[in-house]
Amino acid sequence: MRISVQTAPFDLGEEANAFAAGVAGAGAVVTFTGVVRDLPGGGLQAMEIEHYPGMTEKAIGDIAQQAAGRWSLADVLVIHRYGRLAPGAPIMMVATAAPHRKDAFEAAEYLMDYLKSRAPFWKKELTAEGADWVAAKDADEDALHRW
Amino acid sequence: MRISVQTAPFDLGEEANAFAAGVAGAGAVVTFTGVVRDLPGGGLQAMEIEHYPGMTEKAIGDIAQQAAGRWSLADVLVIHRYGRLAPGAPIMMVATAAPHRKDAFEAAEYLMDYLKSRAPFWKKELTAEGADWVAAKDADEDALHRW
Amino acid sequence: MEVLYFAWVRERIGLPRERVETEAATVADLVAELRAREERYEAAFADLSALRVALDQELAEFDAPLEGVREVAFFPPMTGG
Amino acid sequence: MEVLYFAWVRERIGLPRERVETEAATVADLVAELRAREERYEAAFADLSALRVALDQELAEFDAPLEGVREVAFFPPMTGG
Repeated sequence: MRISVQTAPFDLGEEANAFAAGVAGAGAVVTFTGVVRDLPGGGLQAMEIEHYPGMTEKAIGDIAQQAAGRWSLADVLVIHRYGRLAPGAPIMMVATAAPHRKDAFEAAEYLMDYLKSRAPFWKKELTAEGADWVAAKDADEDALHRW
Repeated sequence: MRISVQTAPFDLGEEANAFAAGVAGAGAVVTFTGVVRDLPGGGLQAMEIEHYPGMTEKAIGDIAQQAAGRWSLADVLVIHRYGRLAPGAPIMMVATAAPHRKDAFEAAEYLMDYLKSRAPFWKKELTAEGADWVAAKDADEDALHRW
Repeated sequence: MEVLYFAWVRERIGLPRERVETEAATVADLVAELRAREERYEAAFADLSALRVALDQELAEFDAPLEGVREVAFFPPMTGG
Repeated sequence: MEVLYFAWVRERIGLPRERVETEAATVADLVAELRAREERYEAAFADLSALRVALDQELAEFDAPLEGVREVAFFPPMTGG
């Protein structure tokens, strides 16, 4: 299991290959990558992500442990960036490996659902008009109920 | 949308990066990669995959079109190999990109469920004792009922 | 009509495809004709529940009509992914 | 006790962390003390339903006791992923 909270960009392809190479016998590898999206009307200059050093690593570690206890997983990877990100930049990725596809998919979705609402990150959108904190979505909180 | 039915190996990382680069505004990218697993007790020498040229491309194209009609997707990629594959070799991958993670995840799972049971591939496992066709699993047929 | 066989159906019958002259109205009729030919066809078609059929590269049922069909394929349940 | 603020809570209060000497028994008691201090605290804590709290880096409820706690953090609902 590897968890990295970092400002540096990461390369999806390199991370995915390194992860898959470490779990050659697993059968199923799922990756999710989140990218900074522009605003519906355009005009996003940057996204600024703040986090709670110390708690962030702990919270992600707990979430990953929960996933590992719940599904039969060969490995888990979580990378999450913070700081100032340009539109189109990768924000974060998770990867899961399992003998069967169902476990790999469900664990990846579980990790994402919990990272959204239980890992201490806050996003701010910067435009020419100013800066706005991204509000948490009810749908993201509701997504936790299925687990 | 790109669909490739091929004997050649593919590089997960390169494919994932190329796919993600083409959908920079999408927000969420999911990949699934299937790898040849060894048998529970070991001893798999190779997996041989047979397919139905012509129908395969058609069937995968239909499945991808169904997914595109059902979820809001920026792009879809399906690569599936046939021929003789060594244990640990990548068999296939799908990638989906969408504005929201739920669409990307669900579409990728839908593609996988349908590829398993509705794309004309047949797998044979070769061991020192001989060759066995892999039987279709009831669980894979049942997985279609949720869609 | 071109008739194709895949996986263990191909192995039991011993060839991947053949041209069949037939007046069979449905897939089931064609299967009955083939089974009557030789033991290896009988072995391949013994249990229809273990077989799938495609007509012109589209999955079909065994009671589907063959009129206008150019290519029939028989194979076991698919195991892609 | 170290008290940390994140996101718009930090912006409204105007600092990321401070040392607070308090006898407050619960998080809610601490919030009441802070609100009574200055307008900027009142503004930050006006709507508790819009806030979350962590005690020693674990999410907690506003009625949780503060005994033995070294670090309290206030922030809006998280938006990771």
